[in-house]
Amino acid sequence: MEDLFIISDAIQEEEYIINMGPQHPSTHGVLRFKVSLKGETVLGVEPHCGYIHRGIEKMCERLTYQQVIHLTDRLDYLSAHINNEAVCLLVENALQIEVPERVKYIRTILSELSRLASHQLWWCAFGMDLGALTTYFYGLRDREPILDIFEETTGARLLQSFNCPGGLMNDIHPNFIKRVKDYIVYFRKKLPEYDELLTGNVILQERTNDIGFLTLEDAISYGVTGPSGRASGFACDVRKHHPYSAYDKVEFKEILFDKGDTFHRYKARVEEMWESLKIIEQLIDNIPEGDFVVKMKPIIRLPEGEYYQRVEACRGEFGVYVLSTGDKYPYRVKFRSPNFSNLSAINLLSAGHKIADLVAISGSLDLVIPDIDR
Amino acid sequence: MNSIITYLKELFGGIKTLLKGMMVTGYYFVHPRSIITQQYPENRKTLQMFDRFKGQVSMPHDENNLHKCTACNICEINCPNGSIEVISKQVEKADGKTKKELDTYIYKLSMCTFCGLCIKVCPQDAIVFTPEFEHAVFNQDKLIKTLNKPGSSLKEKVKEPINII
Amino acid sequence: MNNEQLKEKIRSIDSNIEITDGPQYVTLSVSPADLHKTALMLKTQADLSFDYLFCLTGNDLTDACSVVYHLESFKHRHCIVLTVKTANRENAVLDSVCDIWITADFHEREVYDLVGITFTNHPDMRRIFLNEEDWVGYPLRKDYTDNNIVLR
Amino acid sequence: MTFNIYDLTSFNQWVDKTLYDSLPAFWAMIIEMTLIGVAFLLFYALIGLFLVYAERKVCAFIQNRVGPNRVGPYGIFQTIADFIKLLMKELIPINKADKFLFNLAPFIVIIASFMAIAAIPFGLGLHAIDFNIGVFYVMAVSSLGVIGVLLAGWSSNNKYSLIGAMRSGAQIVSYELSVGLSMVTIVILAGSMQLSTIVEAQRDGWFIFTGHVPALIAFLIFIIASTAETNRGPFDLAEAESELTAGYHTEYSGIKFAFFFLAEYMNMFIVASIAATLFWGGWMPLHIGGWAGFNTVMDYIPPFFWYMGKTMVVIFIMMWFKWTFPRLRIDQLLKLEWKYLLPINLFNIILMALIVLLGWHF
Repeated sequence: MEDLFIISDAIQEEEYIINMGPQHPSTHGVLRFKVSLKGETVLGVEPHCGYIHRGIEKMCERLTYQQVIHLTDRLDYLSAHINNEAVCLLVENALQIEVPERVKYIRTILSELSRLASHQLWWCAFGMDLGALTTYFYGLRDREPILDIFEETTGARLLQSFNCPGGLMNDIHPNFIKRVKDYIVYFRKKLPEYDELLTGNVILQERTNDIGFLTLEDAISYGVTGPSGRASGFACDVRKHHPYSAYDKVEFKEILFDKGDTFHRYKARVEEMWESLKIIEQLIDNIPEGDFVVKMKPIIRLPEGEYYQRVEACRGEFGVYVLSTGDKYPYRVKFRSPNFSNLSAINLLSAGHKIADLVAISGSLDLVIPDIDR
Repeated sequence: MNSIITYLKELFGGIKTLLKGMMVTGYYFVHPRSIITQQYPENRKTLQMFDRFKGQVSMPHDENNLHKCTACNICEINCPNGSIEVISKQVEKADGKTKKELDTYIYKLSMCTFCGLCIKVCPQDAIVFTPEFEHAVFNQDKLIKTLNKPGSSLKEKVKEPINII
Repeated sequence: MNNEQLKEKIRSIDSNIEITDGPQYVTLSVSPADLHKTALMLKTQADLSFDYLFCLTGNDLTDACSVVYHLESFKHRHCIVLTVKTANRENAVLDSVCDIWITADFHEREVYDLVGITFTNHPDMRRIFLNEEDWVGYPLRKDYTDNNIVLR
Repeated sequence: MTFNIYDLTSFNQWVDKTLYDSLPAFWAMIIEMTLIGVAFLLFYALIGLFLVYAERKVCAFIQNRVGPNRVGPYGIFQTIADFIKLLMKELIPINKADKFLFNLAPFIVIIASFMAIAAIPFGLGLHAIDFNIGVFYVMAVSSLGVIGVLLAGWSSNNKYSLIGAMRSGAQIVSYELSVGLSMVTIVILAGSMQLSTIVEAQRDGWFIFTGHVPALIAFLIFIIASTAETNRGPFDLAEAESELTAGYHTEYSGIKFAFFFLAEYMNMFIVASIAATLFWGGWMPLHIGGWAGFNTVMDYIPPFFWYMGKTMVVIFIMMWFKWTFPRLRIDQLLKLEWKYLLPINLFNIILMALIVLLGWHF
């Protein structure tokens, strides 16, 4: 407890306090770190969030369940499809609707494609945080075909809103399967390049190894999930432990490391890209025939009660809590965003390191600010 | 002696990893053909958007300037941000009955989040997404669009609107 | 442990806890006075060891406020829900659990910010999203009004 | 030697003689200085424009994209457009900044790089001043720039700038050592500090070939250390944009920023030309002992092109690794210098001295 809140004691007159953010290149959005420094060494970091707080939870209270979905896109925009899926699964589970197998498969494939795209974007941004600007363009180049796949099938590149309670908005495009297969072949060739360019690089190793340790106990207690938590050995993969959609039908490895430093958080994400490719490969050939949507009543009323649905978003566990009074609007919606919990560990991780390490650490947590502020 | 060996190992190992990275960037430097950048304004003529691309909501009219919208308001109700406003009028038909007909279909592009609910719920398939994406204008008022063309009217023999809400 | 075993186990430890079956998880309801004690029990009890607080939600129930804790055990992989209702709504006060699960630190600040429940023993009870100095009211309360709210 | 056809010495002497004959000595000197100054200023501006364009194009191709391609064919006028834009930009005054030092800093940076260019031999007879301590002079002058950087960081009253300036100071103090020592290695081999003599000494083979392994090591160290000295990636800690937004020049805008920008590229050009002069023979064409025919053909390429070609190759190498590697952290930067470069360098000097003493070099 004592070392947890050193920040309030640490910020004193003599220390050099700088604001990183809200407009700072390495915070990836409007997040502000109040950093107290001694020379180059970080004594404490106090995150100030809320710069992009839009009150999505309040807005949801005036929207029907179908309408809530498009707002979840705007939380973690890089795992928009997965967030949509969470709300849909919640509604379907609450009404006990069994969606067709086809829907489950397509949802899983699209989720994994989102995860790939998100991890690619993280990889490029992480390289850029460390000063290797070239990674950014390689990552974006490889992400482009995924966005094309999304655009062709869902009609949007980033905020797809492709899920609806009971299924999908539309069937997959006829080209979808071929494009995904081509992409897997393409990306399997490109992914080793990532390792050559950045992972193996001695400068990156020096920059990230033994920096920002997060122990298993801390990871659990802080609720650091996703690849960041799994790098510390926190087996928190919802896909594995509470499977949803078609995840119980596929074989994949939960990437676990026990060291929990910045390099292993990096490594966990790169390894997850391989696993995502594997999952897609297993599913893409076996999409069963069937409907893409179950006929639902136009007005969805959840039975009175509390509902919770967890999914594995790109940055960790995403949860939707709905308190329903039986009305067509939810009484209360709460989004458990992975980034919010991950952010809380930043002070623990970066205290005692250099400014450059703070940048690397916040990069390795892969924060998406709209998801923090909601 | 051991420390010297580790020192040299570290040194040469490090240099090797650096050279590996330089090989990757060097490869792309000499392979400019792998560039996938599209020259946007120049390729406008050949640029093909995907059919399903959600550019903007529009209302298809046939050659007789007829649309399919019955002004049932379902899209307006389903829109989460109030970007659709359907203004209807009562029209007296030849047989003396008054019937509700579409007067103006206002679509505020600036408020639209492209969730696709209006198109999904439309019982007549009167509105669709079209892949236009060049929405830049100098005046925000221009983003408030009227989707039905002037003088257009309802296509006959459409299904009866299903009253949902 | 499955839900039945969980219920039995908890009943054997503390018979005062009201246990109900939710749609997914076993739900425990405790009074504000017992909150911290029960939470500590759930974390430390070896068979339960709920060490991962994955969601903390504050609700405004119009007559009172409630906080819902979603818990999971890393070791045993079972989940449970702990709910607690404050005595009244105007002066909603609860004990902080951020000494048990550190993640509650941020989540409780969020609940304080948006729902207006004050947590005692919290080390840093400030608003987290909205402006500390000039924001009036708690937006997620049902009677919150703001001139800027755009109704559809 | 056939390349003497390109010798400009007699032309220079003729200009000198005519001026001194027709004018009083003082005015002749003033005119000569002005001529040379104008020539250098033009050269400086052209090189700056070219290097900015080259950098953008090279990094674009390395990053698998097209790069500037809108202004003019292949975007060749892009830097001119940028320059015009920078000229027209507002010079934003900073509250509570030390106005005098704030305005002085960009000039110090740019003057330091301008001074260094004087001693560089561009070709046979294309040499503003041929000091007998040329190597020493260039080293001394090029490290003056850090004063400007420190002043910029301190006077702009910005915390990021100050951190950046302090980093730059620490960096230059340590890397100056490596630059100097790797130059000393070559000075030992050449037996002179005069740049023209060093170039002449490479008539039968460039030092990187004749100097065995020590020359190669010295070259590598020189490239690394001089990259660090010019604050370029992966050693651009002073302006690390992901950490310090823009480091010491965060608060500068318009033409003052352009000065820093230009000085960075000119410093790169200067260190590249020194590397080319010391290790690759400067303007000296490629000669291989015994191949008389080949050597004659090489001699027909003017020395200035040889010099520029070599410099550009060195610059390309520097760009290549800037755009490949992540940035180092400040402690690793210092560790690299004191743990790796300096000991290797000292060892290398001894090796070189032995080789020269024993006459093992070619």
